[in-house]
Order: sequence, then structure tokens, then C-alpha cells
Amino acid sequence: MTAPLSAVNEFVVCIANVNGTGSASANALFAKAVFAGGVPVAPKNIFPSNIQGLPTWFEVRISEAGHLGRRGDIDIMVGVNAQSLEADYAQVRPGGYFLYDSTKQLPQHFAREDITHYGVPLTALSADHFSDMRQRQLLSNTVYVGALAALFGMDLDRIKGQLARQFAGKERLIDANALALDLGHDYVRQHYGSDSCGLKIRELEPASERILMTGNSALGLGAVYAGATVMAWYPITPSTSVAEAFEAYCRRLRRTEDGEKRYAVIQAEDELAALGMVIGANWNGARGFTATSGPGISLMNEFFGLAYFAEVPAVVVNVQRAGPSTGMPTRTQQSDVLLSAYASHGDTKHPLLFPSDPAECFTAMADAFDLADRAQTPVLVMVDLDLGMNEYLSAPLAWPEGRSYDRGKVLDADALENLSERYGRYLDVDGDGIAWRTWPGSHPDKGAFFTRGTSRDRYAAYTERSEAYSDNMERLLRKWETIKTLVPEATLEHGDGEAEIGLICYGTSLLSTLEAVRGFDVPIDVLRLRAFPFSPNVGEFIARHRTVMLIEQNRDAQMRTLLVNELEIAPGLIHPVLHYDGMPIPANTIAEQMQRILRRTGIQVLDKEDVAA
Amino acid sequence: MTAPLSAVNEFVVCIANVNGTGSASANALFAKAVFAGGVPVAPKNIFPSNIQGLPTWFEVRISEAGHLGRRGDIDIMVGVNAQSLEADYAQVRPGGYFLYDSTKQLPQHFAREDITHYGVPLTALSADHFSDMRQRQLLSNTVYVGALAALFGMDLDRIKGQLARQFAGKERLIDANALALDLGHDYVRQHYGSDSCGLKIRELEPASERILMTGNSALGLGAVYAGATVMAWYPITPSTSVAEAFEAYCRRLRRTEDGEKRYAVIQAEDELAALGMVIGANWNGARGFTATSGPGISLMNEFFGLAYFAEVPAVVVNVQRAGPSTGMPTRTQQSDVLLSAYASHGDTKHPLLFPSDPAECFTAMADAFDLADRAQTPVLVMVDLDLGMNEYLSAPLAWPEGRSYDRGKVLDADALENLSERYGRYLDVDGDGIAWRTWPGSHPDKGAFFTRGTSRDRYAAYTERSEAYSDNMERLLRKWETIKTLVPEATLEHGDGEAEIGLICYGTSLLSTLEAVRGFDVPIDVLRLRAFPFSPNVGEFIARHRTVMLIEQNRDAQMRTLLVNELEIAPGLIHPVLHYDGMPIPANTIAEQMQRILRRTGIQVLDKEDVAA
Amino acid sequence: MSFIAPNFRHPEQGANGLGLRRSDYEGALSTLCAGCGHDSVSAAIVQACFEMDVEPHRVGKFSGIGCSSKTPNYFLNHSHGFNSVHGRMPSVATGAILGNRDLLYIGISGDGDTASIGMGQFIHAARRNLDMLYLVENNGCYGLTKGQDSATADLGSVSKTGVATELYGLDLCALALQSGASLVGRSFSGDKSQLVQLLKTAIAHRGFAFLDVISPCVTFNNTPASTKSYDYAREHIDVAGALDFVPHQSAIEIDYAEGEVQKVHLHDGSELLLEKVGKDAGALDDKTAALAAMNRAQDAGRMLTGLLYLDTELPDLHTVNRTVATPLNQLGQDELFPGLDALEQINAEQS
Amino acid sequence: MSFIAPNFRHPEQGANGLGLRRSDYEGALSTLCAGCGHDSVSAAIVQACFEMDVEPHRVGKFSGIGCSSKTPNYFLNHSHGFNSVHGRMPSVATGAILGNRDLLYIGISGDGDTASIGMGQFIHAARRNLDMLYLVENNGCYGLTKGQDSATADLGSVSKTGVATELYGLDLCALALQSGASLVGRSFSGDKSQLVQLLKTAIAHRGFAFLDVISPCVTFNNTPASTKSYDYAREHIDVAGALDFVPHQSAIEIDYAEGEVQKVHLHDGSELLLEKVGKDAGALDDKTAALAAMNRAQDAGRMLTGLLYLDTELPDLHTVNRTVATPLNQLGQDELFPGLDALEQINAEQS
Ligand SMILES: Cc1ncc(C[n+]2csc(CCOP(=O)(O)OP(=O)(O)O)c2C)c(N)n1
Ligand SMILES: Cc1ncc(C[n+]2csc(CCOP(=O)(O)OP(=O)(O)O)c2C)c(N)n1
Ligand code: SF4
Ligand code: SF4
Ligand SMILES: [Mg+2]
Ligand SMILES: [Mg+2]
Repeated sequence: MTAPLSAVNEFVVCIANVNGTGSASANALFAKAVFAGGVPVAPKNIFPSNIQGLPTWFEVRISEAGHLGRRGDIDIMVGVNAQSLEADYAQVRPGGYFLYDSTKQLPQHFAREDITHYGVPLTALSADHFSDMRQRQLLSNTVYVGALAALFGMDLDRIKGQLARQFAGKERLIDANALALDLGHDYVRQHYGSDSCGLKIRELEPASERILMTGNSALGLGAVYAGATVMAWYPITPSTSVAEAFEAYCRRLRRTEDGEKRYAVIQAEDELAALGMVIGANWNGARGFTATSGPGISLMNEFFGLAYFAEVPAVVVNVQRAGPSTGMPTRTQQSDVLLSAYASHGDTKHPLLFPSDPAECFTAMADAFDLADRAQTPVLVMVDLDLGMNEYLSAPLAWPEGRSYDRGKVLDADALENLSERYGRYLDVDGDGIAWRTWPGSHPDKGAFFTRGTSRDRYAAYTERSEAYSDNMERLLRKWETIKTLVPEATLEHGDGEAEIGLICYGTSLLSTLEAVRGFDVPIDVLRLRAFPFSPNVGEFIARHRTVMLIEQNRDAQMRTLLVNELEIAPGLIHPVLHYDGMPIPANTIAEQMQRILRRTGIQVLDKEDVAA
Repeated sequence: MTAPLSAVNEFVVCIANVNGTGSASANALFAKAVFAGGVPVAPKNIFPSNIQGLPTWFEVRISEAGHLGRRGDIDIMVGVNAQSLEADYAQVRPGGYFLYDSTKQLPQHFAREDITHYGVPLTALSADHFSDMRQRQLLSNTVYVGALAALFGMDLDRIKGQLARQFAGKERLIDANALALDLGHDYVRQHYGSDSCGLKIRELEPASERILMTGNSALGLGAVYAGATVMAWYPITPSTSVAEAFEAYCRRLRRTEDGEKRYAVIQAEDELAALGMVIGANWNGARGFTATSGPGISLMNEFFGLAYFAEVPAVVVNVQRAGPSTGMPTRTQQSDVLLSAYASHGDTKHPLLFPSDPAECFTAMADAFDLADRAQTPVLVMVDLDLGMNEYLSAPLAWPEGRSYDRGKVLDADALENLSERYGRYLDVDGDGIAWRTWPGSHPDKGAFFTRGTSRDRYAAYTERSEAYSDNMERLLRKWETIKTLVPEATLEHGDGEAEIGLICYGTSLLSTLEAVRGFDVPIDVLRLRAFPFSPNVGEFIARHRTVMLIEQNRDAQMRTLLVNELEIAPGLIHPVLHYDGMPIPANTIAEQMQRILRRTGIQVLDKEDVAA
Repeated sequence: MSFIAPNFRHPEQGANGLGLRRSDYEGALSTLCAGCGHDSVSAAIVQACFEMDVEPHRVGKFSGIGCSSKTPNYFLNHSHGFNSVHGRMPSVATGAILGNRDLLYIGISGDGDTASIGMGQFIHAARRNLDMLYLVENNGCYGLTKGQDSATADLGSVSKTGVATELYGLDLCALALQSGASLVGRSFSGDKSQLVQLLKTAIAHRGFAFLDVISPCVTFNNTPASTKSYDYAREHIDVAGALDFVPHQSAIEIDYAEGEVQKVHLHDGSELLLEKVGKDAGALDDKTAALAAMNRAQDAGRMLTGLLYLDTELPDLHTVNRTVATPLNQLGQDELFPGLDALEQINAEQS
Repeated sequence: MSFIAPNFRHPEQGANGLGLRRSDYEGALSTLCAGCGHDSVSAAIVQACFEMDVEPHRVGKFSGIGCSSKTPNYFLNHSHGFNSVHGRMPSVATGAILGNRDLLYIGISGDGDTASIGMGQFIHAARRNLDMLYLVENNGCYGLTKGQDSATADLGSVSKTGVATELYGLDLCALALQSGASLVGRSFSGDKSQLVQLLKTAIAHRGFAFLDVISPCVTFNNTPASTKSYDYAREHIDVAGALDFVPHQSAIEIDYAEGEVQKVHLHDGSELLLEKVGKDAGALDDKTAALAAMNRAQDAGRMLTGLLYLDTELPDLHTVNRTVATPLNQLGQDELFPGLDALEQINAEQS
């Protein structure tokens, strides 16, 4: 018999439920309460692409050590979905725990001897105390939160405090939920005592201030702070909540006293229109952006080419999901990297930013708008469903004192008035490939020009002359060189840079990568990419390491293609570590592939667990 | 003083005219007449993106030696466009010739001493003999053809024979044009005699049968022969004439006695709809295709992903033009290679075919349909404006005796009736990654399935299970391996494969590449790519050559990216030779860049002209 | 709703003329929310196809993306289906129809799928008078992406978000009519008998048959102040005139007072009997009158349901194209390959 | 066409109220075919803007792709212009309008650009009642790609290709009206005075002003059997009622018989005087009547021109949005940045 697992602040809880039953708020309550107690958490919501009646999972990793990537197995399962009960039950780690709704009896064959069972009559308890049918269903979810609190030895008042915050102003809801919490808590105490479960949560004094927030909320708020005034979007999972957050924060922060808006949010008729609107707004000098996911990026290709060639700023948030085509709309992936970088027919390249947590999402919006304005080109902020829609632990959002908007090279009325030479919209006066633009309506007779996606000379006049065309395309390459100096540098996240083994990752692969690395007892450096094009330290890092691996969440090693292509690196030098099944990348997947690569390249290392075993 | 040029069957004529004046038929008459005399020609029409009144050039390279790429300079210019006259005049090679309309006097400063001038009163001659205003304008163009015939010593009857073919059935037009020919011819004979021009055309007995045809016509006809029944398209230069040719040949070859059509051509509302229609037709078992250019490819990204993931055959002809965005719609480029190969968000790859001349265009359509049906995936046939819209010298179109359509793996009613196992649309029963499909309506109760762009299991049932998703994505990679065995091999076009220097090219860069190579006195091998993914001999070729150069007509070396990425080759091993100004790539551009690369890599070679100089 | 009792007899108890049972027309288990209007529409389609003796495997089902677009999976399991991409169902259906003119084509879309991203393709499918049934399950919102307003949401209507719609709501029937559709009808998922009659008519019709079906989203847009809720629909419906569809198999002898009923012959030999309502009811193929009636109803805050327009004379796309009778996908190399002589001839012309 | 003599006086000979000359409103040299209708439209725009004292640099010009879409380059050289991509002008204009509500926005499109690839965006721009002039230079064909039929080509019309159009021709005015446009008019490039009056009205109007201007393509679609040729247009035009636009600067005292003339106040203070034609002419803002009139004319093979519909009450997008009066692009970091205190507050809420 396997001994029951025992751990303090280091385990994984999974709640298997049915969507459309209102479990989201109960689940959030649990995760937020743990976090409020100072313990790092990483909740992940795994939901279906439908509205009601299908399985959904809420996985919470609790890790005092800060391992907040997905671990990939479950210590304690709350199984309240009959459809998936069998599989959920099977998924519990040996030694783990299984909490179920004992209102009905568990079928006979649910008889694992290697796990501990907790039956709690969730439905019955809720039915006994609440009369409204819908409320009964909702509150049966809160009952299991109470039960978990009892098992983990959590402070019930802490949870109730969180409850009060969550439902601020809705006293009736607070009272009902508090009662449901008690019901679950008391039932467990009465039937299982307070020491039956080896998994415990112990409150901590947090080392530093942290927040728990979704990436999409941080992106939306980031756009508000970055001065975006026009947002055009089309609903698509998992990007919708970027628009919702932007609008909600604007409503709060950007209205005049009499309710007039210093912003406009438009639900466009589709993604083509959304990007068209963004281009129109930016052309006119207003900061505009959109948020979308893969299918939207595909549809935007022609407009990306226009913005690149006509040199109109635009910011596009791409919250990636599992592709191709409709793919798995509620699963995560990093698989639009290649298309986003080279979107559009013809010779085109677009800068990409890769934030890794909410604080970076917030800053990335300011960076993206500054870069778009400065370089007069579309910039994509690349996140994924995992970061976008899950609450992520993060440093607080920060805006450096005194940071001001960089609107780039714009000649205003005064500058135009004082201009002595002939104004040329596409004249590279500064040698950095970026010419000066003007905004419509600025000056009665200077600075007007005709924007187009067709070839034109330096003065924006239409031409089909080969030399004018090449001249322009080459200036765009010069501009690309300038952009390299404007994007955020890759950062060394682990090691001292002197190891033989170098890992490269980006976005949401960071946490699991760091966790995987800690399992090896050889020096390993980890570099995190934060932008395309690549900062000079990326090429240096690759050159300096004997074995380089690139961790990403797609099938075709898309970032590797970009590295190889843009840095002129032999592909063989970069070993791909890939994960693409739609779930966030777990640390053990990375560790296994690393082992295999190291073995293949002749480097002998044992990972710490092997050593321990 | 420069001696007047003198050459037999080796020179370049350029006719500088105004578009919308009907010069196209006169120009074609000239080129076709030369060709009818057995002399190889390469006419190139350089026209503006407008309908009337802007400069247009018709450049004809005449080359008994078969150098039919663009040479890049002009031996004799016919300058009849006042707007561009100055620049056209300047462009004539020292020693060359300039023929102009002497109805009005040439301005004083047209006084080059290094060229020979021929004034022919084109307008006046035409006005004297024709009354209708429109006809006068049209026929003044024919007058210069007569004049050229006299200068080059061409057989006037040959031209008149060609005239009769061109206007078959329109006797009045034939007579008027014949008269115009005589007018120009006689005027030159009278005023300049028959020996004043050193450029001569001497008729040849052609070594082999050849045709002169546009790539687009051959593609359209190829689709007819390949059994396409549905064509959906949206007008866009330079692909429009593919649809026109398909429809015209269908009208001739595919109607029943009472005029019913065994085909349907639909002008769609846009390119998204065009590809959607093609996908619908192929899903239903009819061979359908579309033709478009860069902007259309950009718009089709989402549908490419659907067809890839749902595994529906589709054939798309991409007649490339200068991008990005609207770019230069009437100029040529090979700049949609990268996007076409990886079109769509998510992990996707699409086979591409690269025909180089009309005979290959014809065959490529049959190959594309067979490949699309066999691999159940979209296939792109990649040409460019140069090949698509210009008359190209080519071997005759050929269909191998007995070649039959490969409709791939389709279970018909009988096969379904006899099926003993459960039918699985995405079940890899043969291990090649390709499953069996069924066409709607085939069988009352077997074989129906639900096609979707979302994740599904092997039996086509919707699922979000990670394993089912990965399983499917990995099968698609197996299919990609199978596709590698189905595409045409790269061909060695020059050399014995044992040289130190290896050039790689594709599509319309072939002729100029071969001409450039002949200028070097070291052994050079030339490999021509005919498809993506690459056949095994491509990697071998690169490995075997000390210096490899890749010649292509885009700025960003897009095919190089594909080679590096798919064959895992160090980018440094492939030196890019690039041309992207919108004009067909000239041999001297290639030769110059080759020189530079060879010098850089330390290989000392002189090209033959240097030797001669 | 039917004002003439059906006199169609089933050959055997529970089976239709093809000997098939209703269950032979069903689909996979629905994953929609309990009470979603869309499930009622699926049931009506099952009913209509069953009663019309449609051969299930001779149907092609199409959709875009959305809750509504999932439904083709929930009826006619023996048909091939194609759940394409958002808003682009019409083009995929167009290609399929071109490829095989012999199947019955049913396209299901949502108001998001059709009225926003798919507007262009919708209008052009109508304009080509494609031979298909095009049905929009109209709930005034984007169900699958959690309840945003769609472009058919009426001015002032309030969904679960609590914010009243501030823009003009598009009337898809009026747009279809104005774009060349040859059959236009509107119904309500809660009115099964009317819907089944309309579906049968649409199936029997040759040409573009557009049905706008109010199909409430119980999760996001069934609030008291929503104009696409069950309650609102029940209270605001005006019926343009009852209709009875008489399949071509059944000989009918009906008594009706002259002038009260309009009789229309459909392409498959079926007949349609229409009760005339009100004295200003125009002929069924009077576009101007139909539009006026719809707009008047809308202005009065009413929803006009029933068969609103029918033109049985308008040629469908295949007729316009003069396509051969044999479906194009049935033509083999023998029929399609023009032969080597023709090729030689063409080569000769180019030399 | 004007039935009231204009009493507007120029401050100095040849200059307008701003002291600008007509030449200040001109654009680059046209590269269109000699005789192309589009050049006349450009000239009318120059005329209208000049006479309306429009400040040239306070105009944003938009277009898609096509011969028509080239024309913004051929008027108002002192305005910024944006020649975007095919069919997507409306979205680019929408974004620009959102970004700065203070300019005058003129969008020029073609029938290919709007009625095919751009249909969706067109309908949604109308639905949002965007404050802009949206003008289609309608020649029934794709000029720039050499004369293919467009979706507005009328059934039976024959272009230079010689093949009669076999599909239903879309009526963009009817579609705009049915989609929520607040001003709808039709004109003919050959009728400059009517066109200039309509343009002035559209410029003065706040909201989506749609003008469908028949603008013959002399190169590809000016054949005797084309319904978009100069001759056909001249012979088949019915005028919905003469109109006179009276700019807000001019005090007017006009004599007219009660009931013969309808007077409408526009947002900028201008007035519109409309002659009522025929006894069944409805009010200018009666959508049903306007549609009926258009459809009746079309059925009769006539083209109804003039101001067909006007609703001055419908709020434009900025009004609906409650956007601040200051253009969004004029707001600086001071007005837009919510401050560090608010950020701290938000951080606290997330912990
Ligand atoms: C290109 C693209 N954009 C956005 C989406 C996301 N999306 C899925 S369904 C849907 C709207 C569905 O609304 P509707 O058609 O009304 O269907 P309902 O769910 O209301 O039945 C959207 C926007 C998508 N799948 N593809
Ligand atoms: C995406 C895309 N598809 C196709 C084209 C090619 N194209 C250029 S203009 C045009 C049609 C123009 O027709 P219309 O709008 O009626 O303008 P006109 O030339 O008749 O004034 C087309 C299809 C394009 N530029 N972009
Ligand atoms: S969300 Fe609305 S439309 Fe979707 S299934 Fe539920 S009730 Fe139906
Ligand atoms: S082709 Fe037609 S639309 Fe284009 S410029 Fe010429 S006349 Fe005008
Ligand atoms: Mg809906
Ligand atoms: Mg046109």
C-alpha cells in the first residue's frame, strides 16, 4: 500500500466539474484565499468550447517554492462531474486523495486502495439549506471549498474575508456562501477529523508584494495606461477578455464627470474590420489596438501587409490558442509565432513582444504602443490562453515614474510651419530608416500626403519605377535594424551564463522551464526571449553554449525557425523541446526531452529525482 | 564614335508606347512573326497599373542561342510615347538604334551621336490612309512593325501570314493591317535602304518543335485537361487570365452538343469566398481550383488552415506580383513563397509546385490535382507575372499517353458496402498518414462523417482530448513525409553535378541563371527546384558543393528560409542572390552578385566578358 | 398552425415513405444548453426531412462557427456535414453545390455568423439564388463567445450584460430579399408546426430559401427586456398567413373559398396553400409589398413570421450556368479529358 | 436642376468664403481614361467643397482599390488621403473617424470595391451611422481589372465582353437604407448640378451619407446595351424631386407655395429645400416609402435619382458612444494616463 501523500504548501488540487454550473466563483474563491494567505498559487481553468454541460477542470498548483508551471499530475481531486468521474478518479496520484459528492453512492468499482476517499454530500447539504434551485447548484460548489479548507487546515475566516471582497456589496450572496463554506467545513471536521489529510496549507508572510491577475486584464489595463483611445475587436476566445478589461477599466478611469468617454470601444463586424479600424485610428494619430487569436491573425494578413508597407502604427494582441483552423479554442499553444512574424504576402516582418506574466503584460502594452509609433509599423503582443485567461502570480503592475508616451516622429503644425525643406513622408532624413509622419488636419498647406499600399517615391507620390520601389524596400530593412535597438533584451533567468547547457524559452514556458532545470544537477543557463527581432545577446548566448535547447509550445518549432533565419544560425545547434497538446507545458515534459537531448549529444547528467530514487 | 551594333538573331528590341492605344496586337504580331520564322524570342510586356494613358513597354529579346531571360538593356528602341521619350532615348545602348514617329519633329536635344536615328512618320502615314480615328491610332502601331521588318530584313509575307492567323475571320482588319505593314516597310526602304541597320533577323529551321504561349493560358488549359470542373476566382492582376483561359478552353472543349456545360466558373465576391468554394467543391468530390495573387493569398490564410486541418484537397494558383500590400500589381516577383508554404495560424505546411515554362505549367496542374487528391491537402502552383502574362517559348504541351487522374484514397459505394471494419475518416490504416475519405451521398448508411476545423478523433468525432489532438497533428507530419515522395524532383539544369560551385534557382529565374552561368569559365552546376517540400537530391546537392548560391526574386531570401528550415541546413552555406525591383531578373544582375560572392568566399574566377575585355 | 388537415398516410406505423423511422433522421447528442432554441430547430429539421421522405445520405449539411453552427451535428447522422469557419459557410456550400447538383443542401448559421463576419457571403449566396436552404438561428447574440450583442440585436434590447443595444438591428429577411433570394420566411423556434411547414416548403423549393428563425439563447439573451427572448417572441409575433405544404405524393382535394387561398406549385411537384391575411396582402412574389410589410411590422415593434416571399420562377445558379444534368463530381476522365488530338491542335495554334 | 437661384455671394471674385480659389481644392492630374465618369465626380467634389467653404486640410479622404478608388488623389491636394486595400475602406475610415471627430470624412469606392469584397464593411458602416460621406462610383464593372461584371451590373446588361449579365444586380441604395444609413441618394456623373447639391447636403449632414453615383466606364461598359452607359443613364433617369441646398451662412427668404416644398434643417445649420414630386411621395424619412419608390422604379427599368432618404435625428456613432468633444487624437498623456494612485489601488485589488 502506498503511504498517503503528505506535503505542506506543495501540492496540486484539481476540481472536476461541469461547465455552466457556476463553479467558477467557488473555484476562484479557493485559489484566492490560498493566495491571500501568502502562499503562491497557480490556478488553471481547463474548460470546453461550449457553454453548458461539458467537463471542466480547475487545477490549482500550490507551491511555496514558487513552482508555478503546470506539474501534470494531481494530488487531490474533487470529482463532482459524473461524465468524467471515472477518468478523474484514475488521474489521482498514488497516495493522493479523492473528494466526491456522496449524496449518491460512488459506484462499486471506485475502489482504489492507494488513495484516500472523502465522501461529502455536497448536493444534499446544499439542498437542505437553500431553497432556490439555481442557488442550490451554485452553492454546492462552495460546500466543497469549505470541505477542502477543513482538510488542508485553512483558516475559515481568511476564506470568508476573501468572500466578502469577491461579492462586495452583495450581502445576501456573502451570507449564503459563508453558510455553504461552514457546511462543507463542518461536515469534514465531523466525519474525518482535522488530521486525516496529509496535504496542508500553512499561511506565510510573503517575501514581496505579489498580485494574482489574468494576463488579459493586465493587457487591457496596460492599454489604458499606455494611452490607447480606440479599441476595435471581434469576439474570440481566448482574447475577448482583453477587450472587456480595457472597456471596464476605461469606464472606471477614462470618463468625464458627466459620463463622456475619452475612448471608444467598437465591436467590429470581423477581424479584418477590427484591424482596419486600428490602422485608421493610428493613421489619424490616435493610439488604437485590437486583440484577437489565431483565426483573427490569419484574416488580418492583408492589413498587416498594408500597415507594414504604408508604415502605419498598429498594436495587435494575439492571445494564442491551439491551432490550426478552429483547432481547440479553449486550449493553449504558442503556435502563431511564425505567421505573426511574417504575416502578409510579399517581403514583410513585424516586431513581436513576449510578456511572461501580468506585470510584463501591463508594460508590454506601453512598449508596444511606443514601438509602433516610433517605428511606424504594426507590433504584436504575443501571449497565450494560459497566461491570458488564468490568474497568474506576478509582481505588481508598475509604471516607472516619469515614463512618458513616445509618439515617435510626428511633425506637428509648428514643426511644419518652420519646415524649410520640402516635406517627404518617406524621406529618411535621420538615416535610421524611419521617416517623419504628419497627422491629418495639422496644417493648412504643409505636410498633407497620400497614404497607399502601392509603391511610391520618397514624397509619397505614386510610382512604378523600379529604383523607387527598391529604395523603399531597402529603407524598410534599415528600419528593421533600428527596431532591433528598440525592443526589450532577452533576459538571463537562471545560471551565470557560463554553463555548457543553455536553454531558451519565452512566454508561458518560463515557469516550467525553471522548474525542470532545478531537477538537474549540472549548471544550466536559461535565457528568456522577450522580443522579435532578437536582441544581440541572443546570438551570443547560442554561440557561448555547447548545447542549446529551445522550449516552445508548438509542433513545428516555430521560434527556432525565426532564430535560425534571422540570426543565421545552423539549425542543428538548437535542439527543439516541444509541447503542443493544448495543455500548458509541464515541467516533466521539458525534463524528459532535455534528458533525451543530453543523452543524444553525449552529455551525461542525472536529474535530481533519478539521484534521489 | 561608337560603331553601330551589328548582330544576327541576337538583340533586344523595345517598343515604348502608351497604354490603352491598342499597341498590344501590333507588338504581338512582331514577336510572333519572328518566332514563326524559327527564331527564339522572349517578349515581355511591361505595363502600368492603369487602363489608359500611361507608359508601357514591350521588350522583345531575340536570341538564336536561346538566351531568353531578360538582358536588361536595349539595342533598338521604338519610342512613340512622348511622356517617356527622354528616358527611353537615354536607355538605348551605345551603338544602338532609335526609331521614332517623325510626324512631329524630335526635340533638338535628342542628339546622341552614338546611336542611329530612324524617323518614320507613323501618325501621318496612318492618317493619310485610314479615316476612322480609332483605327488610325491602332494602325500607326502596325506601321512601326512594318518599319522594323524592313530594318531587320524580315520577310514581309511571313508577317502577313501571322497577321492572317491573328485576325482569322476578320478580313477587313487583315487588309488594313497589311496595308499599314507595307507603309512602314516601304517608308524605311525608301528613306534608309535595306542595309542601314546592323541588327538582322535570319529565319531558322527550328531544331525542335516549340510553342509560344503565356503561362496563364497553359495553366488554364492544364486545369481543363486535369479534369477540373469548378473554378472560383476573383479578378486580380496578374492571375485573371488563368480564369479566362480556363473558361475559354472549357467553352471550346467541355460543352455538350446543346451547349450545356461540364464545368462551372464562378466569379466570387472575394478571394476568401473563392477558396471557400474550391474547398466545398473538392469536399464534394469535384476537382475545383482558384487562381489569385499575393493579396488573395493573404486573405485566404484562414481557409488554408481549414483545408490543411480538415484535410480537404484544393488547388490554388498563385501568380505572384511585387508585394507587399498592393505593391506593384503589374510587376513580377517571387515573394509569396514563405507565406504560401506556411499559410495560416497554427502549425501548417502546404506543398508548392514551381513550373518554369508553359509546358510545365500545363503539367503542374495535373500534378497539383493528383497531389491534392492523394494527400488531401491544399496545393499551390507558384508562378509569377513574368511567366503568367508573357508569351514564353516552350516545348509543346504534353500529356503522357495513358496518364490517368489519381483521385487518391476514396471509398466509393461498393467499397463502403464491402467494408468490414468501422470506417474512420482519420484512421491511418496504411501507415502513410493519409486516411480514406468518402464523398457525400455515396452510401445510405456507411461512410458519412462530419468535417470540421476543430479537433476530432480518428472517427471524426469532436473531441478536446489532448492525446487525440496530438495524435492527429503527428499523423499530419507523417503525411508530410509521404508528400515528399510525391512531389517532382529538383532537376540538374547545367553541369555534371561535380562542380565546386552550385547554383539553385526556381521558376522564372532559370533562363537568366543559365545565361549568367555561361559567362563564367569555371564549372558550375545549376539545380532547379520544382517543389516544396524538397526532394532528397536538394539536400545532397547542397552538401556536395563548396559554394552554393540561391537565386530568387524577393528581398528576404524566402526560399532560403524554407531550405534552411526544412533541410536543417546552416544558413551560411547558402549565399543569396536576390533581385526584387519588380522587373524580371536579368542575367547580369545574377552574374554580378555571383562575382561578389565568389570573391568573398575566396574563389577566383573571371567571367568571360572580363576575359574578353 | 396548419389550416388543412394533413392527409398524408405513412406506409407503416412509425415509418415514412422510404421505410425509415424518425430516429434515422436524428443526429449526435446535443451539447447545447438545456432549453436552447437551436435544439428545437434541429428537431424541426428532423421532423421535416422525415415527413418529406428525404434520403438522409443525399443531404449535405453546412455551417460556420457558433452554437448554432454546431447543430448540423445534431440532426441527420447519415448525412455528410461540414462545419467550416466563421462566417464562410455560404462559400463552402456554393462550391459543394456546384460540385454535385443532386443533393439537398442545408446550411445552418447564427446571427453572428451571418450578420457580421458572414454578411458579404450571405448576400452573394442570395444573389446567386443558390439551390439551398439557408437557415439562421437568430438569438440576437453571440452565444458561443458568451453573449455579446450581434448585429441583429434590436435597438434597445437588453441581454444578460444589462446594457441596451444602441445600434440599428439588421433584418436578415429584408436583406435577403433585397439581395435576390427567391424564398424568404421567418419563424420562431417555439412554433414547431409553422417551422416544419416552412422547412418543407424550403426543401421543395429550387433556389435560395432563406429562413430567419428566432431561436432564443437561454443563457445570455432570454431576459425580460430582450426582444429575442421566448416571452417576447410569443407576445410579438404576427403571422403573415398560415400555410400548408402538400407533398407531391399526395393527391389532394381541398375545399376552400375562392380568393381566400393562394396556391403555388413548387419545383418538386409539391403544392403550397396559403391563407391570405388582411386585405393589403400582396402576391407572394411582390418584393415591394413584402418589404413594406416587414418594415411596417418592425416599425410597429412586431415580428412578422411565415412565408414572406416566394418566387418560383427565378432560375437557380445551375440553371443560369447551364450545367449538365449529371453532377460534376460524377464525371470521370472519359467525359472531362479533351483528348490528345485537341491538345495537338492547340499546340499548333501557339506555334 | 436647382429650382431656386443661389443667393450666395463670393467675397472676392473667384474666391470662396475662406478666400480660397477653386484650384486650392484640386488634386493631382488624373490618370483615368479620357471620358471616365469618375473624373466628373472628382470635379463635383471639388466644386461642392469649394462652394461649402470646406477647409481642405480638415478633410480625410479614403478609398479602397480600383479606378474609382484612385480618385481621392485627384481632388483636395491639401487633404490627407488613404488609399487602403480592396473593399476595406469603411473600416479604415471608421478608425480614423473614431480617432478624430472633427474632420470631414469622404470615402470613395467602386461598385466592385463595395458590392463584392466590401459588402460586409459597407453594411456595417451604414449600420453604425458613421459620420461620413460614402460615395460609390458605380459603373457596373471592375474597371481596373479590365471590365468584369460587378455585382451591381443589372440583369441583362451587356458590357464590352458581349455577354449579358445573368445575375440579379444589387441596389446599393436599397441595401444602405435597409442597413441603417441616415442619408441615401443617387445621382449620375453626367448630372453635375444635381450631384453637387447632393454632395453639399451630404457634407452638411451628420451621419452616414451614402451616394450611389452612376459613373460610366467608357473603356469597358459604355456599350449600347449596358445599363450603366452614358446614353442609358440619360434616357432612364427619374428624378425623385429637385432639391436646393442652402448653406448656413446665407440668410434666405424664399417664396414657395405651402406643401410644395419640404424644408429640412441640417446639423451644421444649413437648410434643405425639397420639391415634392408626385402625390405618393412620402416624407423624406419614411424608409418604407423610399424603398418602395426605389423598387418600383427598378421594376419599371428606371433609375430613381436625387435625395431618396434623410433622417436627421439618427445619432451618429460618436453620439451613441458619448465620446468627449475633444478629438481623441488630441488627448495627451495628461488626459489619458490614470495616474499611479489608481494603479496602486488596482494592484491592491488583485492581491
Ligand atoms: C474568425 C473567427 N473569429 C471569431 C471566432 C469566435 N466565434 C466563435 S462563435 C462566434 C459567434 C457566434 O455567434 P452566432 O453565429 O450568433 O452563434 P450562436 O452561438 O449565437 O448560436 C464567434 C465570434 C471564430 N471562431 N472565428
Ligand atoms: C484583395 C484584392 N483582390 C483583388 C484586387 C484586384 N482589383 C483591383 S481593382 C478591382 C476592382 C475594382 O472595381 P471597382 O471597385 O468597381 O472600381 P472601378 O475600377 O470600376 O472604378 C480588383 C478586383 C485587389 N487589388 N485586391
Ligand atoms: S449559449 Fe445560448 S446559443 Fe449557445 S447553446 Fe447555450 S442557450 Fe444556446
Ligand atoms: S477603365 Fe473604366 S473606370 Fe477605369 S479609368 Fe477607364 S473608363 Fe474609368
Ligand atoms: Mg447568435
Ligand atoms: Mg466599378
